[in-house]
Amino acid sequence: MDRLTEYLFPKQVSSFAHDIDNLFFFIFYASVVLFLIVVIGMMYLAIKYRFKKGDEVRLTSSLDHNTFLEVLFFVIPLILVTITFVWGIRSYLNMVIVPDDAIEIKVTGQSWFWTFDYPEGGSTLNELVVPVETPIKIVLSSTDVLHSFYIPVMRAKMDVLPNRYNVMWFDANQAGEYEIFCTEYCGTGHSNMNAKVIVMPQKMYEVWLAEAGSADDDLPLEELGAKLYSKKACNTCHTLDGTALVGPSYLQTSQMWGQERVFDDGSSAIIDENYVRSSILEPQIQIVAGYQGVMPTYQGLLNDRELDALIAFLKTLKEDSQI
Amino acid sequence: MSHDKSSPDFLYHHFYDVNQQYETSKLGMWAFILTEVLTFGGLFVAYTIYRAWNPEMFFNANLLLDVNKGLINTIVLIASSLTMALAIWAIQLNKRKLSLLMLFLTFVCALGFLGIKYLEYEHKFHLGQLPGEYYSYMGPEVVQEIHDQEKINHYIETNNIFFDKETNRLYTMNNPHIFFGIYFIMTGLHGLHVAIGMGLIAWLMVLTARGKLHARYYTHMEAVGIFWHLVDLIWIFLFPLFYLIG
Amino acid sequence: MGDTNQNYLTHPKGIMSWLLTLDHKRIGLMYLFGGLFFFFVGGLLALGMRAELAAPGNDFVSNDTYNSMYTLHGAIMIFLFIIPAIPGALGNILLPLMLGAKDVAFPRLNLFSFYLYSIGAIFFIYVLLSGGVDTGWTFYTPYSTTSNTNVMSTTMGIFIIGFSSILTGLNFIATVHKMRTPGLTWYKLPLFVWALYGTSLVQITATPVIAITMVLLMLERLLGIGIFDPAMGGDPVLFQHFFWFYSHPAVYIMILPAFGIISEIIPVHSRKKVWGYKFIAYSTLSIAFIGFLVWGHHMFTSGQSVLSQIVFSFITYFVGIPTGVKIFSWMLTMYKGQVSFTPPMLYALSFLFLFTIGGLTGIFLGAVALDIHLHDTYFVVAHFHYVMQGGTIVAFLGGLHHWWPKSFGTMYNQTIANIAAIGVFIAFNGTFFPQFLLGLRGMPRRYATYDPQFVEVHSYSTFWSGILGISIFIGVMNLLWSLRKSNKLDPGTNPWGALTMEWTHTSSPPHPHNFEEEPVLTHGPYDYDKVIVKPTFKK
Amino acid sequence: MSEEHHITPLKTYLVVATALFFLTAVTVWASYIDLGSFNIVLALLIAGTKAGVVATFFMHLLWDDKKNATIFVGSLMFLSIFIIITLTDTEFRGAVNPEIKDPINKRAALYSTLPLTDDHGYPLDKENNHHEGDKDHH
Ligand code: HEA
Ligand code: HEA
Ligand code: HEC
Ligand code: CUA
Ligand SMILES: [Cu+2]
Repeated sequence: MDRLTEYLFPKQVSSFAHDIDNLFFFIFYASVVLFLIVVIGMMYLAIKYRFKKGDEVRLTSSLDHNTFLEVLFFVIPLILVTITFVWGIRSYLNMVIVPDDAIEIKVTGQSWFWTFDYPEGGSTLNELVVPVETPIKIVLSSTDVLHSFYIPVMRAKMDVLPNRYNVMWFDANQAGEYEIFCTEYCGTGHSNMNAKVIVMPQKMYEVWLAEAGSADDDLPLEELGAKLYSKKACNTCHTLDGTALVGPSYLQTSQMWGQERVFDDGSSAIIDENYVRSSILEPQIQIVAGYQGVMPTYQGLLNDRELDALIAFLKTLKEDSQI
Repeated sequence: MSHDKSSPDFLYHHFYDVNQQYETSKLGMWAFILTEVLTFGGLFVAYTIYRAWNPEMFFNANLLLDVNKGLINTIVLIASSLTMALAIWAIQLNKRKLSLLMLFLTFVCALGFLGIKYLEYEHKFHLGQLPGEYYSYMGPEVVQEIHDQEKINHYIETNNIFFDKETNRLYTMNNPHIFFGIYFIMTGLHGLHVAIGMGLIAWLMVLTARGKLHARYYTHMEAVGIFWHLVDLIWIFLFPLFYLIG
Repeated sequence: MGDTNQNYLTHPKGIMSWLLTLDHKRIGLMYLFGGLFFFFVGGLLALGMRAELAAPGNDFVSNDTYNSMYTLHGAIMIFLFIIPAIPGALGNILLPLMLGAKDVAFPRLNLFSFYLYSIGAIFFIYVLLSGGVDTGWTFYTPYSTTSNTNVMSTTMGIFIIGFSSILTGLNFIATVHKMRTPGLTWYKLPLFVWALYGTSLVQITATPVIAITMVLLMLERLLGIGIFDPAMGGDPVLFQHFFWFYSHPAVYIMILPAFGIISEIIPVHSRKKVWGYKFIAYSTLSIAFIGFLVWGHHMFTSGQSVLSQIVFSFITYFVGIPTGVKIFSWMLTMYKGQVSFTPPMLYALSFLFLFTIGGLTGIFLGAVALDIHLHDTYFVVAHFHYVMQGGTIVAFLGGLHHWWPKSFGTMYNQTIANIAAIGVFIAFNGTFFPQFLLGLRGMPRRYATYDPQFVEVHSYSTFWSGILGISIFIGVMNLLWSLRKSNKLDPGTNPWGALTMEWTHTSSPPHPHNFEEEPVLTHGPYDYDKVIVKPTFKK
Repeated sequence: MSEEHHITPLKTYLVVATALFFLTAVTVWASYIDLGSFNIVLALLIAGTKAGVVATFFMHLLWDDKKNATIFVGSLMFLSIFIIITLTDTEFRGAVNPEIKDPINKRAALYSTLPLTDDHGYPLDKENNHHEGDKDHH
């Protein structure tokens, strides 16, 4: 990768990224030439034929066409766009035709986090783990509104539709941790709906698959909770510093521990372990007054230990323990 | 400018002569027809695509429409188109009374059309064959009407309809509410045009009765006529597309 | 030129004579001020957004406020300013004058259009004051069918403004066809008229589809008819087809009048016959037509069929060719002319510069493989600001400066105008050029908060957007300031020595009925090789 | 002014109306015979003919300025552009990746209270009634 590519683009991690950047540079250089013709031509003509002080207002030339030039206006762009078209379509077909041996991972978008389901049965939240140098087929769908799954380093993007599948694929050629963004507007948390793709060497990936998250087993509960707080996307809706986003701040929840929480139907409950647990598993049942019932259920996405960890973490929050 | 020489009172000041004014209005009217075609066009696109996706559902849902009412309406509308054309023909020959009569007949036909439409809608509302989430229709009346098991079986076989013994009802196809959604929007928008057309025709009747329209100046009638024929023209497509899916 | 005291501005008098006027020039002025007002509102929202984007977090407004701001910014700029403003303001004022007609074909309809526009605008103001709407100006389902913000009022507003736009288009088509003064044949029309004609064709063909789309969207919310909403069995991609079937051609509603303005400004201020008249005229029509075949290039990541992707990508490039012909023709018009660096000409030159960048980046986006990376990133944001703000708005400002003495009979301070023009040019590039970089690096659009890696470029862009706002403000204020009485020009003034009929056949500001005598065609609109009219600045 | 607008003879109108009634009868009749997919083609052909007749005679396009006919034909052309290009998407989705061809649930959530049927309206297994993807709506 030369300097300019590095400056303009994120890393090239997928097998087709290089080709796409080259397509960019082809159009780029052609455009620069066309642009310079227009701008330099314009400057030159404007200055050369400028109306100077003291000039006489006179009749000007009646020249208004030149067949040779006019033909050029058509032919040169035509040639350029033909090349662009052929190149663009070739690259594109490369991007849509999924290799047969690809590993299939199911991605579900939901306001405002991503769930990844692996063929072997595991599932992760906001963290896509893939092996390096293996084609990965991503099958996308959404549970609510449109999202769009975008991995800049892979130059890959696909809209995530409710009630429909969409497909994309990539083949990562460099291990590392990269950004995933949501690029279709999906509501308040749209700009926080990001995730990570972790590309691992084959060996590590196998180990990871085998353990599938059990590495956290020996963390103390509060620390695990703190980790889950961002890993399970609680942070897209709940802050730790008292400001309300889509959901109430945890700081507030923890400070109200043991006190009454009023719901939008006028009923109320005491904030305690059970309340928090049911808030996470069945959020639609009691909706805190002043908020909307948009919190998704985490039924099946958290095991018991993880639930306990989150509750334990929540209890540790105090005014001065801001993260 | 010198438009004060001997210009008739119906000539607007910014035109040179009556012919320019007439031709301009007509061109404007046709441009308007183009926008009408494309407005309905959007709905035709929706129709085409959903029909291509769910041919069976469209077929089955179509059976719930009343062909006879559709047919009568087609005839009524064609008749009204004829009377509208004749109204213009009459005014061109300066037969004001005849023209007025023809306009009146057109108006009556339009009213008849809407009346029949009302009966049709009424029936559908009653059954719950409504668009979108209000759709609550649980099966065609056939069940009540046909007690002959063999006939029911035949109906089921030919129409791909499933009969639930427990509830004694027939259930149709996937998403019929979309069919009814499109049906109601298209016929509703068309009905709205008929209603607007009636208003315009009433206005023409007033103008004609007052002697404002005559052989030398009947632009309004010509323009409304074009509009009215468009209404007919759209129905010509709606009728087979909704009622006669065969 | 006859009775110099009678002009359309002062005759007849009284507020009612304005509100009920059938005079196309007055209606044009009302559009102009309505449009400028909404430009101002949209611009303030933009500056607010830029302020929020100066730093990565939620420092200035919350996510929800930001989302409302960009939606209203986009919707107001597009539906209340740029689509109605140029045809509605400059088009209305100039079209009959350029045709030698006394008015547009249907003056009453014209006033009615303006009132429809105003009613639509009221809906928008209501939305603005009642907490906003957050779907983006594209209203993609199913978000727009479930969002609990003010989607209904906004779509209703757009629906009504759509009708206003249709009626204006229809009126202009009839006017161009039937109201030309005797002897004014198609090839003697000023190119601005050709451009308006092309625009009007697009307006009447495309706009009905947005109207019906908005109706379907409202019905989707009210009844759940299930055409667009997947929860009801509908297809969200179909909504996108409907939306873009209008909104892609709509970008040509925005740009064609600008092309027309540039085709007027450059020959006049270069005092030179326009290069390739017929090519420019026909390229307008072919752009208008091809524009109807490419809408799917906004849906390259939506999951439409591969066949559509290829077809749309293919046709997209072909818009570039007639556009290129225009660009080169404008450039060559200056050849062997006498180019004066007046404010309109500065705007026209910066148009050439900026629009070429904007248009060429459109070609990047038209390449499917590349658009998959760039779609919904700031690259797209930069592209469309280059064509809309750098193209249309800059041309519009140029046109305003060009026809200001005609419309109001006053001359602004040209030095200040030149400074503002240069300011707009520099600050515009400062604001939006960096956004190409952001997009290439993967910064998604419609983000209230963003990854800290983008902060430098964002804050740079914010800085320049402030200067841009100030420059535009100075430019517009300079114009408004010129309206003082003491600035009156002699009604016979032709400050640029232009040859089109609105300059040579009537006074500035024009007579209430446009021409005191029936205009007689003596020369073509660009006959600078046959006729000399000396620029005059009489007070 | 040349105020002579064309006045269509009464006979023309009557003939045209008769033709329209006749064609209506033909469409209805044709819909009762099974021609497979040709039914729709036939129906549209007849409707097209009727529309053509209305436009040329009732709407006076035949005698009008040809511009008006051009506008009308133009409107149909733009409409067919809209339909045809949209169909290149909807008809060919899934040609490369079959997953994207059909919706996941063919039925809207609205019907979750009604028994589920398959494509053809036959009941699905009673046990499967709580189909995973069927989201609760409203
Ligand atoms: C005034 C408005 C305007 C204009 C004129 C254009 C003009 C063009 N636009 Fe743009 N566009 C928008 C407004 C406009 N656009 C908006 C608002 C959006 C975003 C909407 C949203 O999502 O919110 C958008 C988005 C957009 C996209 C979708 C991007 C995405 O979301 O992923 C694409 C993709 O193809 C595109 C392409 C083009 C092309 C090819 C042109 C062409 O017409 C440009 C033609 C001009 C030139 C090419 C330059 C001059 C020519 C030469 C110098 C000759 C040489 C030329 C060649 C060799 C080709 N535009
Ligand atoms: C004509 C169209 C137009 C114009 C002119 C502008 C002008 C500007 N836009 Fe706009 N923009 C859009 C159309 C336009 N925009 C659209 C369609 C979108 C997409 C929305 C969406 O995603 O849904 C968008 C989105 C958009 C974004 C992306 C938001 C996001 O995706 O998160 C940004 C960010 O920088 C931005 C910035 C700006 C800025 C800084 C200006 C500046 O140039 C503004 C400067 C102007 C002023 C400050 C006003 C000055 C005017 C006066 C002073 C007039 C005075 C008059 C009187 C006193 C009567 N715009
Ligand atoms: C999509 C946004 C969203 C996400 C993601 C989210 N929540 Fe919530 N949460 C809300 C909203 C909105 C409320 C308030 C309404 C309600 O009670 O349902 C809420 C309420 C709560 C409450 C009750 C708080 C109180 O003060 O009464 C708890 C506890 C909670 N969430 C925990 C979590 C945990 C733990 C996670 C992550 C594992 C999480 N939430 C993820 C939106 C979200
Ligand atoms: Cu999900 Cu934006
Ligand atoms: Cu486009």
